[in-house]
Amino acid sequence: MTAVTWSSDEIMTVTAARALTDDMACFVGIGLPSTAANLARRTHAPGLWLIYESGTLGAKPDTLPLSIGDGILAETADTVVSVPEIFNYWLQPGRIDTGFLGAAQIDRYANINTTVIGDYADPKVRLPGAGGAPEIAASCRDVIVIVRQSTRAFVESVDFVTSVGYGSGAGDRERLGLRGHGPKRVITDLGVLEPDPETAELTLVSVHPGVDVADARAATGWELAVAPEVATTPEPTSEELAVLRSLTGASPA
Amino acid sequence: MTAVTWSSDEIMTVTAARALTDDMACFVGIGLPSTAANLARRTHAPGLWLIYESGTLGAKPDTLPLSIGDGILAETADTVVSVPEIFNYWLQPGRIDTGFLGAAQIDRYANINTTVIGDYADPKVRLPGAGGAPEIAASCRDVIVIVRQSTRAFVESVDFVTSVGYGSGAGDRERLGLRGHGPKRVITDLGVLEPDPETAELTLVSVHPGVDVADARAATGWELAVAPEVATTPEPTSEELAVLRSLTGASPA
Amino acid sequence: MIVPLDEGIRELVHDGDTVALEGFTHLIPVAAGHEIVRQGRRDLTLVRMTPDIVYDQLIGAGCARKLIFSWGGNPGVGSLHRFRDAIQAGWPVPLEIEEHSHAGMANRYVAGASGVPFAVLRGYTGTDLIGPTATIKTVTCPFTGEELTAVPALNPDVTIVHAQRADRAGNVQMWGITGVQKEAVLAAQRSLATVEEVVDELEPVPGQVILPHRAVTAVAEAPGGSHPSYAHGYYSRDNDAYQAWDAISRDREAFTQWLEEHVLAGPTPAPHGKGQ
Amino acid sequence: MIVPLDEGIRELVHDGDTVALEGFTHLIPVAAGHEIVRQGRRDLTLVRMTPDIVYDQLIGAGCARKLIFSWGGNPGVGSLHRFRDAIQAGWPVPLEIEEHSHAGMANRYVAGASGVPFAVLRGYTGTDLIGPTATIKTVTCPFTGEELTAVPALNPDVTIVHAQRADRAGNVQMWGITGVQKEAVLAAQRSLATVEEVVDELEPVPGQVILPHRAVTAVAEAPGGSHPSYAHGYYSRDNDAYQAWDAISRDREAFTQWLEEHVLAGPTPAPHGKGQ
Repeated sequence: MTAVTWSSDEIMTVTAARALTDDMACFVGIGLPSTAANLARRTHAPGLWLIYESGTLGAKPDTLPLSIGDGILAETADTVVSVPEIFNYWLQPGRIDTGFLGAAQIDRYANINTTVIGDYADPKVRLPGAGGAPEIAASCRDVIVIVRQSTRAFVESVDFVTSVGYGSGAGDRERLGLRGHGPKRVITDLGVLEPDPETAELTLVSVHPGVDVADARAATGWELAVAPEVATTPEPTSEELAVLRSLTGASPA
Repeated sequence: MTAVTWSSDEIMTVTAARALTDDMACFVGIGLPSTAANLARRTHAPGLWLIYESGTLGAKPDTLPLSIGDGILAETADTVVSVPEIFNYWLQPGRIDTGFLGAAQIDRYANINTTVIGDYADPKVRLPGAGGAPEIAASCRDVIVIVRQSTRAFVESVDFVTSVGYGSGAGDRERLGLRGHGPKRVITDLGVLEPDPETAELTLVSVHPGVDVADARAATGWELAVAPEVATTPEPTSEELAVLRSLTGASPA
Repeated sequence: MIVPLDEGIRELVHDGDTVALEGFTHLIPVAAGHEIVRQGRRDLTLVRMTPDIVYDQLIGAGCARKLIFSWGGNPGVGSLHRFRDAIQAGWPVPLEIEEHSHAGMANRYVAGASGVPFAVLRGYTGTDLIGPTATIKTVTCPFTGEELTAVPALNPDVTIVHAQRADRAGNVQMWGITGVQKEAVLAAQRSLATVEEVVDELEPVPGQVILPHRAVTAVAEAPGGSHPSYAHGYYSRDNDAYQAWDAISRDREAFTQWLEEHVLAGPTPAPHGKGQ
Repeated sequence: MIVPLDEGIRELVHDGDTVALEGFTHLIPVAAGHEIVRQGRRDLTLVRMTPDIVYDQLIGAGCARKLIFSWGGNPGVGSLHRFRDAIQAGWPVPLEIEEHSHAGMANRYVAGASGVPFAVLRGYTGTDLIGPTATIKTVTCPFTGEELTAVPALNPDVTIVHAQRADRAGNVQMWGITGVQKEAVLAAQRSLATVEEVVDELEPVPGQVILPHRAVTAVAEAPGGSHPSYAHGYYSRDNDAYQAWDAISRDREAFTQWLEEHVLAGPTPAPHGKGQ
């Protein structure tokens, strides 16, 4: 370990932030994606262009918004447009580089469920539902998913496909006519998964410092594919942690 | 005759203005329709709500705009919206009571041509074209047409149907699925025509003072239907003329 | 045009109506929702992209028989427990749902506002929403042959929105995040706008959306009427109230008691004056 | 991002391109149109709802082989004589036309901006536009069975608009009547905004439309760049110039001489400073 200590949520967020670059337009969901995107904007990617589905284009919040419709987003945006315009004029035509999504369940092809646990008609747990996710997953050039890894979330088969990842495998997105490339990375509190270039199956490519591949396998509800060489995620820098903690108001771990 | 004198254009404009009431929303074309609508707003219909296709809702110009996109319209409007919004959110759903149109040619069923004289592919005279007229004619609850009467304009058959009046007669609008009622009045420099309630054929119902029915027949390129009782259009009042002349900058006739 | 809130609800919202109370985090018409609860409306089909805690309250109070929506949650907090209880256990009455994505709902309002029966979008493809939701179909482009998604127009019987201001003629002015409110109002047969204040003259504000008086059936003054949501320029979001709702709403009895005290006992006085 | 006008035109507009210079009476990109004439572009498909005198000039100068439009006239004055001459007599080159209504054109841009291949509207029914214009078809609502009109998306290679201001990052700000410019820019592969001035900071203005820098390929400062059209807050419409155009444009020789003197001889200096 190092002198700097951090939580598994913190390295997840920092790793997600690092996936964003200065020239990107990013469609941000609330919660972990918003934290990561705002961290990136405050560190290595000041030009990162944040879009929230409430209609704010180029929002530059100085505090973390608690919802996708916070006043701070409107006040700091380049412009605020209507909700139909965000979806029709900005998301749908493929103008957004990266869509950031969370998940309640995810399967090996990065299909996401945020709708129900159990049967749709007679659910065990009714979740909030789709929101903007199906079209974010379909139309952004790339998608990044942030989700805590556990066998409850990483399931053999999602109970409901709210947002399509790679369907039942390579080639499905093209068959469905989806125009974005799909999830290019799933970032968890244990490591990072990427779709196999051949099969599109999520493959563990990196584990966070202190995490074993076995831990990741144990937290996955299917036989987890693992890259021949599993990297160790670079640790958060003290600067990243300082900015992150100033955003979240968290005290050092 | 009376002490007050006026031109045939002036009585045409005043008669058109009188067709508008205080509670109406009116989609205004430029030229004679705009003059008439603004005259109505300055006299008996101060609440008349003027819409111009440039996107101004509730414009209250203090001078006559020279085009449908004049700055004075934006400055005085309740709000300015985009051109797609004017057509999709305001005209198309049938929110507008009255559409005001001009014409280069008109036939006995009030079909209007503003596109070409002669053959479309090899025109004798190429006119400006449709603009907003086809959908104004289709979707406003009622339509009023203002056009100077002559055999060049009032033709047996228009060279091109730019905007549908009653098609080939009663029932055609319903067959076509047009939702507005169609032209309820054609106001000319000679008199007023209205569709026959049975056949929808334009019928002379009123002539302006000093005009004979024979003059109207002579200025019509088809066998003009004439109402059993032809009224005489009430003369412009001196107040109407004063306001009209202050709008147009014209000196008394 | 300008009416008391209770009169506006009485005249515009009837049992069995399809009712949209729109608002996207900002400007949620909470006071109007509470008045619907107080007047005991039943069998409503409620419509909203983002039903949040006021919809949880309407559902828990038994006003709704159906919900048309795209995301039902307590933003930043979690799930809606009354909504869950109605769907999972039929309490207090069963709740039918018609579930879309945001893009689909937004386009349904746009079609409704535009007087056409459907909208075309790229959406839903490959998702499981297509099965249970009958209002998602396909349409073929007559020019390219490409297959796209079609959703039907939404035309509520009545749409209710909250805005910052109206003038005495009934022109309504809102700014900040204005979501899908313009489309929801224009799509409706009737509409009610509650406002923070009625003023003589609407001073123009950058980013404003104006709903002209011809698009609005009635306006009711309801200062603080979107609390615990916020009204840009008037008051901030009461995040604590959203947090507190989680505990209240988890339990039927706690909810019933809260409803008695905070809604059925009568309108709450405005919690905030002007000036944020 | 911020480039000289001649460089912007050189890099963005190529022979054979489909080019939209939009503007609805207000903010017509005249300076950009003249630069296209000076650079001698040929075989352009010009697109605009309301082609007015700058399109008459482009057509008369032989830049266009096709025009897609809904109303071609000199607003408040009459017809466009160069446009007529091209259609009626093929001078200086034949002009193909694709003719729509305003509603159709507006929806074609909306579809283009939205990334879908067609738009649905109630339009054209019973008119003779349907015969000669191949880009008007029908589509059946998959929910109601109703037949509606379909028009294909417009996606120009390049759209050019004129606006009041831009900041140095290329965010463009316009206000007043903003027509279909947002949709035309978003529908295009590339876009150029000419502006009255480039400023450090865009002060918000009521009624403003912002084209974010990501929607704009290049910005060129062109003060007075929409003269004889107007720029709300900067200068008024030069109605005399529109009147005068009628006589100039009626005659091929008078037109050719005008073009030599007023366009080909080089950019005109800005006719107006700020402050209307």
